[in-house]
Amino acid sequence: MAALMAILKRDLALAYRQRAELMQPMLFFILVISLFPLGVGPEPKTLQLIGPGVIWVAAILSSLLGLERLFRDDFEDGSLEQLMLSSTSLPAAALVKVLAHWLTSILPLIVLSPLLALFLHLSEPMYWALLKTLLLGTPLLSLIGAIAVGLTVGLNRGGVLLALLLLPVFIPLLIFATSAVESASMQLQYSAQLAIIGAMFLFSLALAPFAIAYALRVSQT
Amino acid sequence: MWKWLHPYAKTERTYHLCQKLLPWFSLLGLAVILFASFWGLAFAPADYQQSDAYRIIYVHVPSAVLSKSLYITMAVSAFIGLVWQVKTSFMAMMALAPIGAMVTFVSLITGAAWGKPMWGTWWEWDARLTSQLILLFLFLGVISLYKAFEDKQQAGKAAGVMAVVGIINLPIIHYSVEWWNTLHQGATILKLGKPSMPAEMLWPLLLSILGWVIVCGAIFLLRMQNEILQREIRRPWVVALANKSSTLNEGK
Amino acid sequence: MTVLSVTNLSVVKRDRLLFENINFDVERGTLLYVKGQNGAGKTSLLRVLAGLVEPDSGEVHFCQQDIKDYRENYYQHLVYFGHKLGINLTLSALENLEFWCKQHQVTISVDTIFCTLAKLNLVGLEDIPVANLSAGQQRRVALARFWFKQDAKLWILDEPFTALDTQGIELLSKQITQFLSIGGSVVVTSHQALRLDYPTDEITLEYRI
Amino acid sequence: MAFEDLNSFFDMGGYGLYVWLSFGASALSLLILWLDSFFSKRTLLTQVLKEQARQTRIKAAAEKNNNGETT
Repeated sequence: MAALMAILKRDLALAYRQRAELMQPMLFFILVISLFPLGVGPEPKTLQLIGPGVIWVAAILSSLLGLERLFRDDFEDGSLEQLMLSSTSLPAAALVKVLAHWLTSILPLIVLSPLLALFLHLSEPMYWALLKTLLLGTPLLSLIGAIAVGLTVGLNRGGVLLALLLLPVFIPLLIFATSAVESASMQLQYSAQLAIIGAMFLFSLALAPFAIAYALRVSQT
Repeated sequence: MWKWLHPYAKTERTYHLCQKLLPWFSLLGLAVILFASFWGLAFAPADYQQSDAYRIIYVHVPSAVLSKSLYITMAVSAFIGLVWQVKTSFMAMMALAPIGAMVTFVSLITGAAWGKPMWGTWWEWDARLTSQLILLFLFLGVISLYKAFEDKQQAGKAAGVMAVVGIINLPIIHYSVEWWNTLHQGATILKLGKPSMPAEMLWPLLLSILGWVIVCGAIFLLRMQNEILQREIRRPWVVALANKSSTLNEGK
Repeated sequence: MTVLSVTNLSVVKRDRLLFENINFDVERGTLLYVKGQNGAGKTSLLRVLAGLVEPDSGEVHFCQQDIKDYRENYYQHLVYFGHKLGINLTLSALENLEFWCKQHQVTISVDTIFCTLAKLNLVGLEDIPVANLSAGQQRRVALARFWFKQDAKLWILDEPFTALDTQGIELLSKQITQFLSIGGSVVVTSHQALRLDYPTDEITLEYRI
Repeated sequence: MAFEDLNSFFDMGGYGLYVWLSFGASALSLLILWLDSFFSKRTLLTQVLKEQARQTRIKAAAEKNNNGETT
């Protein structure tokens, strides 16, 4: 247990030291979202219509940007090898690393979401639905994303391949999240969609760590 | 050419020049900005159309004007650095960038706060606010590019190129956003810029602009010293300076 | 008592058979020196012994237990040093080693780390980012782990002597012989001749095209 | 004075929130930037002193080794 805490503390300290690099997915997130009014026009009605979808697509793309960094440095300098050679269980260590990654690069996106709801003129209930779907859905992004990152960490041009692998898998999450926010805009109940996202999240929380551990072992040449 | 400027390319002299000017700039700046803000807030007459909401102008216009001029100054010092290989101008550029970003951020907040009573929403895709937002992204782009490099010399040159590219694009962005805005919405009723104002409203505005310029100048001097110290951290004059200032602190 | 026993091991890498039906045992207190040209598969053999990579066929047993099934117990007593040093460049040497010790359940105080680094003559370089150190110094920071894990029974070192100066080589050789004398066993590969005054078994891997 | 008394001054004709938000935000941003620059100057100078201390430590250790070898 102490070893897992040590991993978490180390990853958070590392993220703090490279915070300039951490800012980039956040700036990308705001930039992509502020492009849409310039493209589609500033009328609040149209912006509100496309708002949920735009925010969610932007969230998925910027989390993809940040995912690459999850195992890359540790793989290149050999710390991942030493981690695999320690008696701490690899799935637990992988889960802790995904948690550290979620805290450092995806949580800031959620903290920014009120500003973006402002940019796209989302109404109050829509914003709360968006926040709930983000809080439940983005850990799912990190967990499944980490599996693909574990598989492609050995290849040096894994970037586009990562998007290719992950985007199809994220489609159900995108569908349920945007439909939750839309039904919130019409003052309808959206707890069904939330329940489905929650189920997907718990399912991946249970299985993904083992898949990540296996993926890391596979990518050891 | 510009012979009298060359000694200042030598960093140690620039450092001591900044040290001499710093107290003057900071005290004067503080005084002028406080005086002007107080004058604008308390003594200037209320506006017949927006009553007292217009007083935000005493913060919004200086920061908006300053954000553009700081970007231009940054781009000019980047240009000097790239063309004449003057290292101190790269340092000046990187000293200016965070101040410009902060001032643009302030102009955005004050613009949004002023827009709320006028348009009813905190954020309105008005032409002026949108180009200020894009300007903020240009600033943040230059800063994050500078931070991405290990070696500061290389970082300065790369950020300098981006600053020059940015300055070329600034007017293009400005007019395309204006055109985009009129295309969709027609000119907004309230021109956010400098409406023709009676003298007793105008004087506090000019003074607050001056106040902002001096305060930003003071912060620039301080950040310039930081950039010099960062680049010359191994030099003997920096070591002597550090020892002298540490004995000074113990002495106090 | 055999610490490590390998039965008809064969490894294929990028569809090339590196070696096949390799059999050897490593007893307590013995030094195994793996020799072979470049590309003969020395590193792959060591990575298979450490359990990092699955062999194509054959088994590796640590104290009569297959390392695939008793992975946790095996890693309790193993220290591995590969081509990749295993230290993070933005962290300082101190932080790296503290993290390594926490991960391998080694309780250690900060000043033991400091005096070990002093022994490896890295005085004054303990708290700056490892990126600022030279390649040789970085290797010595990575090698410090052999001074920390006392309960290890097996050391696997992949060319530990490269990029080390004579003083470093002598220091490491002394540490290895001292570990062997108290009953530890070591598997090592090296391009320079081993200057260890200790009986060494040897195994040579032929180069196959 | 454009306002009769103090609290109408704070009320700003009903727009107090927006006016004081803008002035507060600008004052805060200027202050934060000034403090950041001021403290990073101090950390830079202390960094130089730390580097000095490290050099002396390395030299001292080197001398100790030389004496160690010679005796």
